[in-house]
Amino acid sequence: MTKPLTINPLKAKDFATDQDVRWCPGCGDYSILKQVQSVFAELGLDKDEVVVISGIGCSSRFPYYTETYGMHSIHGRAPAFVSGLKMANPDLDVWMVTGDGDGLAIGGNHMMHILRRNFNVNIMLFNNQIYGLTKGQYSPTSEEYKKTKSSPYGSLDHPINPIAFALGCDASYVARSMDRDPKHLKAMLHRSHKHKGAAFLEIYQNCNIFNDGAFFEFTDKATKADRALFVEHGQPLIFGKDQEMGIRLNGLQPEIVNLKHGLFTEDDLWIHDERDIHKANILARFSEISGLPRPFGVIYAIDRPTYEEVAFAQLDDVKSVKGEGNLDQLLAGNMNWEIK
Amino acid sequence: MTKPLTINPLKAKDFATDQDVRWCPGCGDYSILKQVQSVFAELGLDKDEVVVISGIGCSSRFPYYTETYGMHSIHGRAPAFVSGLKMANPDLDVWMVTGDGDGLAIGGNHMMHILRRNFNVNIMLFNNQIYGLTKGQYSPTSEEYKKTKSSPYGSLDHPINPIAFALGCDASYVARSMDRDPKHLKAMLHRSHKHKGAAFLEIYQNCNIFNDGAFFEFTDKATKADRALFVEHGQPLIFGKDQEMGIRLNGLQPEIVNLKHGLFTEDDLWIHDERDIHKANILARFSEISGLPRPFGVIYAIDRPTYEEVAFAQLDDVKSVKGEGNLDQLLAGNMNWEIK
Amino acid sequence: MGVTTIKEEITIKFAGDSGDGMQLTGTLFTENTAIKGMDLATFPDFPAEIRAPIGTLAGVSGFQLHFGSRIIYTPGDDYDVLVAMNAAALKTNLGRLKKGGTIIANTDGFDKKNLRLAKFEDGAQSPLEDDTLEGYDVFKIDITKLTRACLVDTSLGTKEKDRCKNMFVLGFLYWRYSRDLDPTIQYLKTKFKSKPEILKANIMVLKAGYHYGETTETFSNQVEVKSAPLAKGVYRSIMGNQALVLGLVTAAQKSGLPLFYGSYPITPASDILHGLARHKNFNVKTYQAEDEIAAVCAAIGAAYGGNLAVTGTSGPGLALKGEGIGLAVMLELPLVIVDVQRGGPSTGLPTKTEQSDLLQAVYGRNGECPLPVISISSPVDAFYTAIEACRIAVEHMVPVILLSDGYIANGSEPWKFPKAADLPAIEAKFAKERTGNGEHFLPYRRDERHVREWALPGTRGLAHRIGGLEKEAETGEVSYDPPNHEYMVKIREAKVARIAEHIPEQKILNGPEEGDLLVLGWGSTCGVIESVTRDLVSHGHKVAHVQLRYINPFPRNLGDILNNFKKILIPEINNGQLSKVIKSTYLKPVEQYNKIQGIPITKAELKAQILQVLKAN
Amino acid sequence: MGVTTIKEEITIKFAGDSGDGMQLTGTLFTENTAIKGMDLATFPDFPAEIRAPIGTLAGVSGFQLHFGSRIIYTPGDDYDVLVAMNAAALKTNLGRLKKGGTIIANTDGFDKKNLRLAKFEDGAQSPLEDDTLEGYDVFKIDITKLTRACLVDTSLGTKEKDRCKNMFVLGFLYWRYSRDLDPTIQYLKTKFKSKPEILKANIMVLKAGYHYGETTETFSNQVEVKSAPLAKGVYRSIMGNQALVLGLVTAAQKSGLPLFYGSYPITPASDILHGLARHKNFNVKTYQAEDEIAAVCAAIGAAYGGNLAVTGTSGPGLALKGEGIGLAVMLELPLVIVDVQRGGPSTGLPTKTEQSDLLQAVYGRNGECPLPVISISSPVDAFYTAIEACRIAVEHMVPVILLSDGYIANGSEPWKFPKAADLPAIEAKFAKERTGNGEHFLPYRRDERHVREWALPGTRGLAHRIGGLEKEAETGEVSYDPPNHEYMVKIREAKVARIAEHIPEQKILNGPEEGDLLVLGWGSTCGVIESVTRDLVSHGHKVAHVQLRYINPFPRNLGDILNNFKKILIPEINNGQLSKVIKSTYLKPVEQYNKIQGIPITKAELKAQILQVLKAN
Ligand SMILES: Cc1ncc(C[n+]2csc(CCOP(=O)(O)OP(=O)(O)O)c2C)c(N)n1
Ligand SMILES: Cc1ncc(C[n+]2csc(CCOP(=O)(O)OP(=O)(O)O)c2C)c(N)n1
Ligand code: SF4
Ligand code: SF4
Ligand SMILES: [Mg+2]
Ligand SMILES: [Mg+2]
Repeated sequence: MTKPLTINPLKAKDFATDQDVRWCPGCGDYSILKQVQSVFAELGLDKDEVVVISGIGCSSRFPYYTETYGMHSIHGRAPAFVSGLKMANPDLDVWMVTGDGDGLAIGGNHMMHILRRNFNVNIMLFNNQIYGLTKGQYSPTSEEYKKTKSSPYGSLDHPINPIAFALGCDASYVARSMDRDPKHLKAMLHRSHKHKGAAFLEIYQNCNIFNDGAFFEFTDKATKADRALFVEHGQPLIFGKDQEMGIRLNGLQPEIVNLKHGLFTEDDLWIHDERDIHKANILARFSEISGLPRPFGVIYAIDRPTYEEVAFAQLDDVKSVKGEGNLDQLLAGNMNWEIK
Repeated sequence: MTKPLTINPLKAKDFATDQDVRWCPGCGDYSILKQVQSVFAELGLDKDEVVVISGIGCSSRFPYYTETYGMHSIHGRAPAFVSGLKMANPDLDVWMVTGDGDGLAIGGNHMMHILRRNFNVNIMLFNNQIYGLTKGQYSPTSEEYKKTKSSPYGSLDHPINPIAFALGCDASYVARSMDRDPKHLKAMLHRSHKHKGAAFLEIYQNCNIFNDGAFFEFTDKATKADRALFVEHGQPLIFGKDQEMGIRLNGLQPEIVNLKHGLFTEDDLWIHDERDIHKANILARFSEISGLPRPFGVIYAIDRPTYEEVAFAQLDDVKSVKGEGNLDQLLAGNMNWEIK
Repeated sequence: MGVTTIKEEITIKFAGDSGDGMQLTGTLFTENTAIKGMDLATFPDFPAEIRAPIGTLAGVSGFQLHFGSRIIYTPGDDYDVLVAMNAAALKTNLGRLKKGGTIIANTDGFDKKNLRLAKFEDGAQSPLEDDTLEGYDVFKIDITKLTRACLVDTSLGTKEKDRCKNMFVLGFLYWRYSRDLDPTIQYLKTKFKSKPEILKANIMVLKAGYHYGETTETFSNQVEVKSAPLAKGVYRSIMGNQALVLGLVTAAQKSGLPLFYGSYPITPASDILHGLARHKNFNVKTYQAEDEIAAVCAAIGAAYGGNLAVTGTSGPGLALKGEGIGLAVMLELPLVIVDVQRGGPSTGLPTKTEQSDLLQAVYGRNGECPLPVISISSPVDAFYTAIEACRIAVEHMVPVILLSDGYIANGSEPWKFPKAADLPAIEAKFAKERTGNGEHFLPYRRDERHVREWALPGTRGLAHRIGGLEKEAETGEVSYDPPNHEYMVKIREAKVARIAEHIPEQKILNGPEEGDLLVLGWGSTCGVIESVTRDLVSHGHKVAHVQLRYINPFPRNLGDILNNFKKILIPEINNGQLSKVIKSTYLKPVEQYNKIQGIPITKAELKAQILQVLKAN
Repeated sequence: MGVTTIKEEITIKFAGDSGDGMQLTGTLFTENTAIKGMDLATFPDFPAEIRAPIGTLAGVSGFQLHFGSRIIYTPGDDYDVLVAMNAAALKTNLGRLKKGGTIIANTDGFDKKNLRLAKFEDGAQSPLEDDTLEGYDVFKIDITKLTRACLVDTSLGTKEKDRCKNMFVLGFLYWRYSRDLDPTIQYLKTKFKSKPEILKANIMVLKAGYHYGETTETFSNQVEVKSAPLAKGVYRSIMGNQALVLGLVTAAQKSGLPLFYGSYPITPASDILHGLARHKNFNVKTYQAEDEIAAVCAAIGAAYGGNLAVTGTSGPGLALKGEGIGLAVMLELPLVIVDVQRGGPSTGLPTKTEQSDLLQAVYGRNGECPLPVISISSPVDAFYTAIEACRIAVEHMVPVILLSDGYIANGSEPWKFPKAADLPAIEAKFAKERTGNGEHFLPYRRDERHVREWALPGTRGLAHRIGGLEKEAETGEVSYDPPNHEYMVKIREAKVARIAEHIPEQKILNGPEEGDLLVLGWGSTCGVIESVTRDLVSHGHKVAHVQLRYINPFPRNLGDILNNFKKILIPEINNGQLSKVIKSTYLKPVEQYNKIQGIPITKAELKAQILQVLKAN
């Protein structure tokens, strides 16, 4: 499909449908929706070339609210629909929306496989560490001993780390952002779109009804500077209200150092390298090392061929070697005989 | 259940059933079966306390050949059966058998979840990089561009790295061995058994019918010493025919160094530390860094509570706080009235 | 104090915004009603959204209560009284208010903003002001204002004050229906033990509402409903999902087996998981799996290990469990699969009720894969049928599908709950340990009911292998032998069929043994069928009601019963699924009445349908 | 050269160890037979194991060929000739050799070791030596020795020499049946183009076998089967799975849509994936998904994107796809789901055939979820029915289940293949792009067949959302409106029902228009029913044969046909699944003949059954 001329580029509001948005008032999903609509506009997307595909969950209502093509599919399987759609039409601009339950409980396997296969899609995993739509059960990303409707005495499951999981699945792109930092979120959505391949973006999202405040330490003015670390390729890992803290690697162990004390300077710090899988793996584990801030931004990004690219190249290859198929020849096969 | 006295410890052959073993002559599964039976004997296991649970595949025929309790379940779901069984009876000694298709294609999600939940089970993933039972299609671990029945022009999928995947799933124990090194395999099986929690053991297994020689570089006398690296906790990473090669970390990059040249000594080498997740993650990626040998042994092992342990503790806790449930009280509820 | 009118039955619908506390108001009024000895049935009506924006149509939350001095079978068709806390609540519910019915409206909920949110036309007048409500008995009360006024001297903020509004309504209705405030005051005291200010406020407003009724002469009279001819005994109120939870716990206790419940949350089954998770002191293990497939497989694993294993879900989840259930059929292990049906197909109408998984339950697996299917017919029945499902599973070593639906799950009824001691035991038949070198253990040897023994891993001398491949009779070894396969298919079928000998004969719930029309129902249509047929029988119609609990196998006398009636009418909240099974089993023509709207069949609808069928006689 | 006997039909079973090359021998003999203008049918019989140990019973591989000068409907019940390359092959197959039949045995395969592996009793004599084979015509030939002797002057190793054994058998049979060696020599020349030594050896041994027959006077005579009255034209031989592959490719070409095949390997469906994967130059995209759920969902994604989307599997896989298929029903997108049935339930008998997924296909999804189900009745029919499935899916915007089975999948027949140009086109109805601000696009607006348009992402002006929640008529927006739901359930049903107007009326394959007995079949029972009923009709019985291709909806005249017969007999390789559907649809009593052994019904069995039913008349 050739991209038609767009004379009047669309505005963010042009990407809003006429449907009432039915999330709870105050839900973090609103902000994400808004940023996505803005980014669609900023990217100058053609709404007829965009498809938003989701599973089931509060987050997965997303397609109903974006004025593009969209499919609200079934629970956990969005990656599979995306894969098939991309095989049918690799030119579409596909955005996938999923939740921590949809994408990591029932849908964990499809997530693994779409990541390793590297279809060219922008994946947004809304992580609110809870099942919202089913009214508040713990999810695979919920912290241990969480009291929820289904775990009145505390949950027992050790949570999955979405970033570590995605890296373990050989994702070509892994990033993290949050609902309450619109600027960062928009920047990350732009990057997702730019990435050719499966761009896995975890978005911390506040479910103010069933898990209010799960990420406040990273989003609240008071604590954000100390608890959130914004990584950028080629830049040292620095954080803190006055950018006074840094991270260095002591062997393989990340350590916080104070840049004010004069003992360490920026030169001692870990320089972020998106293409380094080992560094990415260590960053992924920051959440498990007490005291370390939580990394946001592009944790890992490399180029590798997309599945559809290779698949269509193979189709062309075979055609160029064997020639366009001839149906009569195919039906006849190699061995015939005649009855006269 | 109390473990009954075993007066005559069982021999390896006592763990063989009277069923004909139906793998192809020459299949690597035979060796694995033999080592498992020996290890069961060496561990002095009571066959009535052992349960072998598998999915579907050539490898998953395993339970029929071990004289213990066993379940040949359905494709990909063995981890779920294991989880339920462990919740019913945590004292059983459960061994799970799966294949690269069973455990990483259809069953990848259950694998993820049993690993993060850390049920106490010994998982053996027979990786032959092919679907054996269905007669030779590429699997999620098959190398790219592999020609198989279902990919006559070469497969397109980027393979999953089972070790990296397991680490990404927060497995508490990750190890690798091979069918053709009985001694090492036995040692690894002993370690699996010793580990409390989900012990993930990838076993390279030769499918001589559909993927013969996939691992010969690691198993053949001629190349094994140079291509296989046997890691041991607290020991430096050394390999080569004359143990002349070592691996050191240059920053985060593993490098091969020659110990003969006098430039490097053992002191410069990477000392294996099973408990270091960062090191484990780098070891997991050796297979993707050209020139590096393939690590075998325990890549990662830490202690964390098993799911069943915490679950039963919680049951006891609740009972100790609320007292054993009284059915009449439960039926009556909190609000009654009487019709006279 | 004016006259007191006596009524036989009344249906009230409490409707307001999700934040207006209508569920609590309804529940408290219900308890108050029950204590007075009336019979009743209730049904809540939640918005599909978690929290829809305040004041919108999507945000309306309702609670319907039907009570009376006679036996009550359903939460009622149309309402006698509608409490409408805002314009959206009125708009959504007016359609089912009876002609001449009473409306109690909170005028504050009908301001411009509320009208707009409720999608009244721009600039439209309030329906309280124009002629929309002509013919109804409308009581307009500015409940918000009155509540605030009553609390003017407290230190509560406006938000907190407004949260007491529902107590005003409740108090007002208590006066109207000649009720005692005490039980509610007691309840409030427990609930707000640690918040004395809130407690005081609630009680004040409750009383204010009561006095408002008493003093303002809004109503010229009070209404009283006498107690119903209920059996003597101690009662409680119970919802369907709750009763199911109690049934499962009871079955576990009565069988001496620990309960394992493996599930993945899904509306409207999730509350079973929530309920069971609270009962860990009954040795109940709940396991929230990563998906429905893992849930059923974990349950099979637990059954293999000797637990009373149950997995619960709704339609889409049952579809996913099909392959796993097939394995359970092959393994011949006890397992209960609960399906709380909802509107389908696909995601469908997740918060609405439907009976459309019957064919899936009976046929939805690969191969010849028969299993018992039984169904629940009311909230209280969920308790007994859950026990029965467990009994069949354990005593016949078979997976059992237990069908409930959204209407049963969330509806409630008074329940004369039994004594634990009066409930029969469930007998599991475990294979005994073997020492020495006797004959080989035969895991698939069967007793006269074709039932094999339950051989638990860990039992001395019974080591054996099971699996999904066809097995040799008796030994259970893998067998590709052609006649053996046929034998095993037939024996698995016979095992299920033979359960008919271990269940009661089908009873006729009411009506004659033979006659013009048999109304044959299953599941949540029970109440409406019973109510309508009783009415018709009392008017001399030769109509009877049979409600099926057992769908596979059917009770052994069902065929005879069907033969005794000229016509059979099968009302279902689906497109005719039981009809299909009845027709293929008994080759009898049946009339169908199918309503597929995600809501129950009303008495009026069913009555009209029955009369039409009778007339066509 | 002795006399030549003329026979009308012959069944040969080639049996040997997996390594003995019996599949190739059978295939070459089949081709040779076809070229001579005889009609034929074949069926291979693989071991369940990939490579069972040499010489064991589990390792026996067989190939059955039935050919004749009359029309051949099945691969034959019992064999006239059994080629047994070793003791295990004899043991496994002797039971189905006709009384007085011929055995060609390779004596070298009957040594002590082979006897032991074939589980003859310890120390037992060779069955070639004792009286086991009394009454049979036994030819004992030391094929191994003769082959080696023939190749003594070549440089081949013993292993390579022994691999030529099968050519000796083939040559021997060619003499016996008065055949030409040329086509086989041609074949060998292509196959071993790059291995001249092997080629030479094979030809030598082939000729040696032929000459052995000619010179040793083992047989007193040659046998000849004349050509059959087949329609004139050019033929090829084709297996069911292969024909299905060609049908799908043809449908793609005829609809102008790229083919997308999403699948997860499973016996006996995998060969469809393998076959399609070879046809990338026909723009065929094969996608090996991570499981069956991903396979069906990817196919739905591809359908959404405008491909002719197909997913294929066998029973357990179909169970897993249920939820996804439900979504496809809701989305109203074209999709073909192929189910190559195998023995169930659960993993069952994976390498054996069965027809036991019919009820799952018709009913195995949550909610009211109807879809067309059509079935294939022979290897060649797989081609045409696959096209028909695609036609219905695309022209009616609906997922279609296409039922095949293991017997069809692996069986083969001669096929007078059509010219591409003679096959009708399939018309997809795409929604057209819209520019400007006209009315809103209505994705669920329907035409007179109740079919919506296919609106592809990327089409200008059609942006819209679809999903699994119930949708509003026409607009497709989410709707919880009760009457709308009922309307949508009914319209989805009506859409499927209306397909009956777009399929042919049911034909009677043979027999009278009315009579004593209608034998009603579906799927792979076609051949045996046709063969037996023709026989009975020719003997004057008033028996007719109807074979259903369309199971949902049934052809519109089926009810009338059923009414024209006194009795209906439904033979099935299951426990009576079509019977259930027929009974619930037409309320007619039916007689069942059910064989559930993983193997086809034989002519003898069916004939006996029919005669019994007729007698009971
Ligand atoms: C097959 C199936 N199982 C279960 C459900 C019920 N269900 C709907 S959404 C959901 C989980 C939602 O959690 P998440 O993905 O985290 O999304 P959120 O609502 O938190 O945005 C579940 C269990 C379903 N719709 N389908
Ligand atoms: C639901 C289902 N889908 C597909 C299959 C077919 N199947 C059986 S084993 C297998 C894969 C086997 O590969 P792997 O797990 O690697 O085991 P291996 O045979 O190589 O040991 C497949 C696809 C099945 N039995 N069940
Ligand atoms: S339940 Fe939570 S996630 Fe769902 S809409 Fe409400 S606030 Fe958002
Ligand atoms: S196919 Fe491969 S994996 Fe399977 S038994 Fe044969 S050699 Fe082993
Ligand atoms: Mg969530
Ligand atoms: Mg494998």
